[in-house]
Amino acid sequence: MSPTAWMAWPVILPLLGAVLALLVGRKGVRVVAGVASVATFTASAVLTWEVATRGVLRQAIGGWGPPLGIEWRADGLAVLMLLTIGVVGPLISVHALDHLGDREDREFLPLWLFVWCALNALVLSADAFNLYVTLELVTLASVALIAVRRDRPGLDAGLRYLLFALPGSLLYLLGVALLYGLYSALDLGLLGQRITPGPVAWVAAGVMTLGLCLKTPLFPLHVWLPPTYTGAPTPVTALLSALISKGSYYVLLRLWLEVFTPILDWQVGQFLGVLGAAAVLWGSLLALSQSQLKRVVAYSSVAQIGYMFLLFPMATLGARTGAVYLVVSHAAAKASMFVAVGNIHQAVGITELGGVQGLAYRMPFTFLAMALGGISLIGMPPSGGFIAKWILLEESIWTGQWWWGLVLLLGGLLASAYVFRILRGSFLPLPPGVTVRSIPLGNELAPLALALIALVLGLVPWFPLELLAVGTAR
Amino acid sequence: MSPFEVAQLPVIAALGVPCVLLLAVVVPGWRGWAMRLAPWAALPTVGLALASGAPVHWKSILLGMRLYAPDEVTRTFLLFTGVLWSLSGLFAGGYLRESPHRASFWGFFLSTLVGNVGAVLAQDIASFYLFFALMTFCAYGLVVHERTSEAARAGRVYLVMALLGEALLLAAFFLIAGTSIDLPLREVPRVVAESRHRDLISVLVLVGFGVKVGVVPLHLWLPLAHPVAPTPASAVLSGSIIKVGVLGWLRFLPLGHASLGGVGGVWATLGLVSAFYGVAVGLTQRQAKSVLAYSSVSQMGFLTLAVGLALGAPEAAPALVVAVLVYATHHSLAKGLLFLGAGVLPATGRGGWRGVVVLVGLAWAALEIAGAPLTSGAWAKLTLKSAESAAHAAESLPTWLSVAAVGSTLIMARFLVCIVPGASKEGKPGWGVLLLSWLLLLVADTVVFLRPPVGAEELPELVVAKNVVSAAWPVLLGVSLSAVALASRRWRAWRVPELPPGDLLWFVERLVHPVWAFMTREVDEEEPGPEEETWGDRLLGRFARLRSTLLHEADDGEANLRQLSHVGLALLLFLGVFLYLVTRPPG
Amino acid sequence: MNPWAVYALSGVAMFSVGLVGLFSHEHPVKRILASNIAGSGVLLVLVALARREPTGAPDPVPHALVLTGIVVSVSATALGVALARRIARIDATAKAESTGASDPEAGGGSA
Amino acid sequence: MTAALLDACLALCLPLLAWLVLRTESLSQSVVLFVAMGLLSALAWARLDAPDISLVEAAVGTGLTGALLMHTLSWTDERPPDVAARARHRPWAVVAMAALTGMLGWAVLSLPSDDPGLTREVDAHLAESGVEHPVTAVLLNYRGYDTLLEIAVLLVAVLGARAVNPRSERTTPEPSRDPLTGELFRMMTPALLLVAGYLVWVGEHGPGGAFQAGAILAGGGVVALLTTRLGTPRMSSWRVRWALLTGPLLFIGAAVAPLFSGRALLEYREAQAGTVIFVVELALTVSIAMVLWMFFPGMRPARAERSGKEPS
Amino acid sequence: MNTWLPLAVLLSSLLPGLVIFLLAEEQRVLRTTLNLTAAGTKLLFTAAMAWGVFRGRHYETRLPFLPKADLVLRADTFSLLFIILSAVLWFVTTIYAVGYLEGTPHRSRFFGFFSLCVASTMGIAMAGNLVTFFLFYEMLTLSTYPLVIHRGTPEALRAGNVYLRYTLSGATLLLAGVALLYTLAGSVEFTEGGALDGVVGHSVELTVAFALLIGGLAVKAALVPLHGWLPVAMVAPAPVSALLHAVAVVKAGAFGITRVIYDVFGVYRVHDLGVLHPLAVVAAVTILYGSLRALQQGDLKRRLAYSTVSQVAYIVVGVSIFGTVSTIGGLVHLVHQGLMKITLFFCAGNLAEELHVHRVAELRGVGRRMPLTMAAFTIGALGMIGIPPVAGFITKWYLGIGALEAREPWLVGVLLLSTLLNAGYFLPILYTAWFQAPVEPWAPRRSRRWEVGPALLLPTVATAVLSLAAGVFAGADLSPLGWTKLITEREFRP
Repeated sequence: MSPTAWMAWPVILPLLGAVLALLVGRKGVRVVAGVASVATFTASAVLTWEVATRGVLRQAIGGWGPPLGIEWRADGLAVLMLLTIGVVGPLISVHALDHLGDREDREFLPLWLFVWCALNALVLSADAFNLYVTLELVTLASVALIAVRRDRPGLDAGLRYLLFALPGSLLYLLGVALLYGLYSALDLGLLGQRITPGPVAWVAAGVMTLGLCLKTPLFPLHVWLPPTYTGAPTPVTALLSALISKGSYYVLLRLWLEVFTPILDWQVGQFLGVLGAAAVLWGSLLALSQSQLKRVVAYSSVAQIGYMFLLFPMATLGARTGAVYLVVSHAAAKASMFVAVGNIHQAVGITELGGVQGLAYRMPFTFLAMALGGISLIGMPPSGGFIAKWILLEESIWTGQWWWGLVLLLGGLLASAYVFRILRGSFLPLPPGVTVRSIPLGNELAPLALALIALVLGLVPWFPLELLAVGTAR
Repeated sequence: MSPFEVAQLPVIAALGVPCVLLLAVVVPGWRGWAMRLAPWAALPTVGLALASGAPVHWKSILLGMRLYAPDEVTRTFLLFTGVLWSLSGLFAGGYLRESPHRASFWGFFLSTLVGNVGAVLAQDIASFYLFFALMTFCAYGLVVHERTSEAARAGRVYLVMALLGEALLLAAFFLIAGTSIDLPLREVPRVVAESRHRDLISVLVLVGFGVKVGVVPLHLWLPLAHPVAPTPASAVLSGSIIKVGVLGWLRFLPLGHASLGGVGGVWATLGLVSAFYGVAVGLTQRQAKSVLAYSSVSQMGFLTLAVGLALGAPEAAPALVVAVLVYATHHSLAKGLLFLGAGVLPATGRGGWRGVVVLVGLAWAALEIAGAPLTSGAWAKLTLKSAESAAHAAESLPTWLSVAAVGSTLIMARFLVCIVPGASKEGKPGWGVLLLSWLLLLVADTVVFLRPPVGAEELPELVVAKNVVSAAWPVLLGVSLSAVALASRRWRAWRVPELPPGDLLWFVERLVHPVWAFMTREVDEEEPGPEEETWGDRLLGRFARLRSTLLHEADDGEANLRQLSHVGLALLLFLGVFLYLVTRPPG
Repeated sequence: MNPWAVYALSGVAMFSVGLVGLFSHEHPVKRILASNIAGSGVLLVLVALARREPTGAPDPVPHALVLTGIVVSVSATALGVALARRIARIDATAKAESTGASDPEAGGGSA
Repeated sequence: MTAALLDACLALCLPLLAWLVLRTESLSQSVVLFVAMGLLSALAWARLDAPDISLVEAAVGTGLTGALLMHTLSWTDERPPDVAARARHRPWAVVAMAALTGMLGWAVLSLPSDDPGLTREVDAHLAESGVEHPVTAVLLNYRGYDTLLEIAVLLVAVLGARAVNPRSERTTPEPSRDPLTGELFRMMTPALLLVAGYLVWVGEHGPGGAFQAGAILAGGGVVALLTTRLGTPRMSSWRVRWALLTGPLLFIGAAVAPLFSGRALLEYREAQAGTVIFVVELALTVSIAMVLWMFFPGMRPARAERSGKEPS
Repeated sequence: MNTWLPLAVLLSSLLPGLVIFLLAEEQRVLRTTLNLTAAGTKLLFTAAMAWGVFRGRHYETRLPFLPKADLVLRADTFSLLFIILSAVLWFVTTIYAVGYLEGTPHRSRFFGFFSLCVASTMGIAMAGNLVTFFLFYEMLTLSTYPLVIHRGTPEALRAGNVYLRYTLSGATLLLAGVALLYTLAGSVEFTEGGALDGVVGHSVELTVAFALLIGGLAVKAALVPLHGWLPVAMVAPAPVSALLHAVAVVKAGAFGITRVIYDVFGVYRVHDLGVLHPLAVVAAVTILYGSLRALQQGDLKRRLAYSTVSQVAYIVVGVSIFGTVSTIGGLVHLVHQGLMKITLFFCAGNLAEELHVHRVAELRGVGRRMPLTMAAFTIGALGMIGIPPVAGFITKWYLGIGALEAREPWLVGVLLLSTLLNAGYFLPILYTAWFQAPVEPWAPRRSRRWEVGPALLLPTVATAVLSLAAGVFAGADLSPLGWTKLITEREFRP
């Protein structure tokens, strides 16, 4: 098989896995899902190796050239996202198997495989409409996942998420329609070459950015995130915060850096930057004021997403590297935090902050996972978060927009406030009358593995950074 | 340089023996025999004084420790220090047989001895400061030995003044040392003479060591410390510890290298004032030991006078230095005799042959201090007068000295009046060792007078009639005056007002105490009191209130943001602002 | 104006109505309807673009996109409706239990 | 002239109708209006020479969705409309709509008016695509990958809808006592199957295809559900699963095959392109029919006496 | 040989730390042996490295990290000064901690974080560039926080809060400074005489960067406005306050300031920027403020804490005076203060552990009951006051002379005043301990020979002897003073 062929497997394998899992019915779901996961991960790894050695790979699906057919492009950024999804996703699903009942398993696994297929397709695709379809697939699968437990909060969360995500997608689709109308091309590369400032391009850019900001979600439009994350079962929340919300951010990043660059000038970037900064402050403030563990971590997601939007005012290669590195380390760190919260909920049954008391002795691995995850969220050195914060900080000073640096530093302080507010409790003795149900080791090791990824990202950053550099030669 | 040549052995022994004994006393196991050997700790110093050692230079100790230089000053000081310490040690052996804190006394006794001997031997600034500090702090242990409240107060005053003195000395040493870290003492006078801060250094050295010597405004601790300290301790304190101050002057002042007229003049007058002030206040004292203390203050006044003159007239400096050495030796041994005598008399009692011997000895020592002809006192005063005349000081100086001599006689008489009637007829058991050590000191005093390590050429002068007369009339006048005073006192018509020891101290204490109380105001509170409202805590309080209101605002903000219509509005605004910014011409 | 612009404008209008409707009604079914309307609005714009050239066959690509769009919006609507129905069922049974009516079987309850 | 009048009137009615759907208070009324709007939009597609779309819109967009909504209405109770809130919002809503239409309209109107788009490229490669009808060519060959993902979307939707509906809810339908519907269904079924078959076949070279046929079949299925003892297809029976999943499996197989012979994903050989597309389309029709049919949860549980209100 | 040794020194406390985390609470013997062997191996490695550096060999481990900044661990003479101090004191404190925490819960967690903390101190010492320094600087905060709140009581948590608030805002300042410098100068490797030769002009940015760096480091070095956390953190158990707040944490700040002044900016450039003098003034104010506040503290450990605040400022003052002699004074005080202060904290720990005595007023006559502990305390106290022969005198001597050499006579006044203040708050303690009779007789000794557990007493005496030896044998080559002279000779020639 030719190297470009390897680009197909990361998408096809999970799809095939999902379909077979549905087909096999009650008994063999776990086996099929396991095999599919391993296969997909190896496919992603091989593709990463191909891209790392050969550089950017492109494949025209169905053999048709860009204007007519859809084209796949795998550059450093895409492949790094593939790896992140391939590593963080399965770890969360391993945790989900023990966390959810066995009935839910039969529905969780196929849906997760669909999400995996959609995310891989989204990351690789370079076609505007195809991105719409992948976004929709991700959204619908997430809605189904959120409501998998059929309990009232889950259903509410699912419906709210659907009714907020749909307008986002429709706005995006309208943008695609306008672009097609003017340039009669759907491939991002072609669009990037043909784009010229004009009412159609501006409105299309505006509408698409708005749609994706609603789905990511950015600050003023973030209101659906906390209730949805709290209502959904914890492993699904982990998937949502770590990977699914990154999908729409990834599309926005591609659009801004490859398509709309000529028509978007300094002010618009600052506008998104200001909203990002507001998100950081607002998210951190609210995280501080919450009493429920899951809501604190949810609002911290709002804040972390704010950091990612600091990329747009700077829009340099360095800023892109920093933002993407933040995406990757945030995925690992946030997933470990949510999974750890799930463990606590399962073991102690308390959702308030008090649930953490005595954690350090009862469940040392979960505590360590939350600690390492928290440290990465704050951006303290031995963590991936620090590397991202460092690169963004340097970039902000280099481009002379030092105020984004201030936002980063202040955000770090606020983050440390709410992270240590959680961790502090774990040193207190166990509250009286609380019995700790023992949870399977697999459950405890999953968050630790995720947290260790965040740590390794902090200690050995040169490999991902080199990978990110592939394909930016343009 | 091999660790040590044979010639250096005595120097090492002089310091080493007391150190070893000190360690032995500290370790409970060896405490027994160590305390028995302790009195002989100072013998190696006497041996070193008589024989001669070789300079020692240990580069790796402290900042390059240098010990022993074969000059007059060191030899003289070693002699009288060694003699006084060993005999006081012997005396203490008997004196303290039954007192409870013997171990701690011997510990502090030996460590002060090490400090004293070390200070004399030290040949570089850092080592000198080391031994000087060691002596000062361990002498504190001797002063508060009795553990009474007066002892505590005396100790506190002594320590505070000593610390202030040492701070000034430290500043002086910094100025002297300059860039060369370990400067041998030999070059110090020359360096000081040539340095930019010559006058500042001289003043600092004069005042710094002045605290130890007891020059008038700085003497406040002396009359407090002597009465409370055990007798051998006060003997050593007055005899040799005070003399280290003088040693400091001789080592660090640019005597003979530069002439500081102004400073010298002031210091000389201060010396004279001390002489008279000591006598005046001494006469008002009731306790024998405080009288002796004030007598020391006045005697030291003479030395201060000599040093002041030496500063003023560099050409006369060598003669004055010799005079100072002679006077110091005389005063150390004579004052030792008086102090130990004050301790021996109650033990042996006034009656019997023992009483007579002690009384005669005390009278002889008193005469020596008063400067009676043919005594070491006369010899010391003679060398002083001849040196001062060489320094062509003010003509009226010799007369002043004679008047001061009268004062000395008066204060000696005062001492005898205090000590003799007080003692009981028959003494107390265990007087043997005390009497032996006192007699040995008497013998040593006369031997040193006859075979002086320095200033021997003045001896023949003593016999010259003119000098005998000039030495005799002040003593006679003093004796007659005291006889008259004694007689008049019998009719109780006239009582001498009693000044508390440490005279000016009560005034200084009024000043210092409130400041100290303010600075340590919260120490005594039982629990750490309300967390003191530092500006930091107020800030934190305000910060916490701000934080909670901010969080509530955020919650409300989030609640109304969550309303659907507001989200719709946000969408519309987002698009509107985006389009406005995009369509606006850049810049 | 030529016909396609009229339809495109009406598509845009439908989209606006749908979008604003989506954010001004609380009832889930109403909001699902609004999202459907917005969806068909966008699709109308797309199809109108295909017909800009008066003669000859219209541009097939937007047609294919619209076809996919319709299928996607139908699946979204179906999922939304299913969720809304389920929530309504739970509320109905909860209300029934709270008013004392014995409704043993209906209590689906959360698994 | 009349065509322009028709277009103008249609273009005006659609947004108005939409606004009406959302403004009416009662749900059932809005659903009915929604169905009407769907039909009108089908007419609009026809006017814009998009027969495929109008067919799908009519069958799926309006028919099935309308039925689904009607069905759901019977379950959800009328939530008391808070008229006050609605009143307060209305002026703002109108302003917002106007602003939004203005902004988007400004962009739409500045699009070039006679842009052929990709018509020429599609016609140029039509020969190699193995089908004559350009829309089917785009749908299943040029942008076949979109359709593959779209099938995944359908599967996810049905999985989500079924998962949310617990088995205990599904009821065993008892035959409706009304003879008319029974007879109607028995007459209609053969015609239905014929039309569906024709549509799949005609897709090769005319408007039609898997989606339209699937929708028709699903319509039949729903009628069967409402009228006869035929219960809703349950995922637990293997027959339903196989019917549902053969389409996607075949499509994936067809997509992956070229990979092993050095060609890109979904790159059929020119020769067999036509046949492959037809086979895949056939299987997809069955799957789509199953999916659309399974969206229906079946009758309301007869036994549960709903408190008070009889189903309207 | 010379590439893996620095890493070995670092890992010799990092790995055991991680292993100890996994040990169960009951495996006391295994944990203690692991601890001690780790401390022993570290001492060996440090000695080997010191010998190598003494011979002039060059040690450096370079790992790829960020595009413009590698992870560099380099052992030069100056870093070795801090490493030797930490290695020795860690060995001693481990013994002390094992004894002190006998029977208390969560010891595996304690010793785990304890080893991590020392590992980060080693990292700080050996950091070859600013980013590595910052990395370990932050790890130090992370590993010390759990130790401060080890007891889990509400006060401990409140102390932890204050500690975090200070250190994290300090770290933010430091990060800003480091980032600013990196954008100005490309990469900032610690090089003798300053690493900013490439940067011409930018004096405003450089001053801002300097202010940020020093602001960040001043928090850990507890300079006046930012010292609030130190007295509050005294609520931690004795070994924590001994090693961390007297040696590791506080010295990291001072060490950092020295690195910034000498190896990042270079003394000449800092002097030209004119920022050296304000720093000296702040340090001088800290010296006096620390001593004044110490006078008012009734609690023994809080008094020692404020004394630490003032003593560390000596280092900063020594380093920020433009001259070799004062630099020597500042650097040697890094070691001397460590030795003396750890002795004092050990004594405080012994008193608290054996007689449950916390306030100075309760110390009446304790000299009789615990003579060896109080003897050690006396040596430490005299050293703090600066009385020869204890080590403190050497520092004061060099600082005094250095101040005069650099024409800053006001500093001599500060030194003397602080000497008197030190005497003011240490001598009363000695007086009450030795010369006052206890109100009611002390509890009798538990074991005949030891006044307090041997594991507690021997380290105390050992550090006391060390601080005495550092003073007495200051002239020797291998003494701290000798090593500091070597440093100034090789690295800090202004």
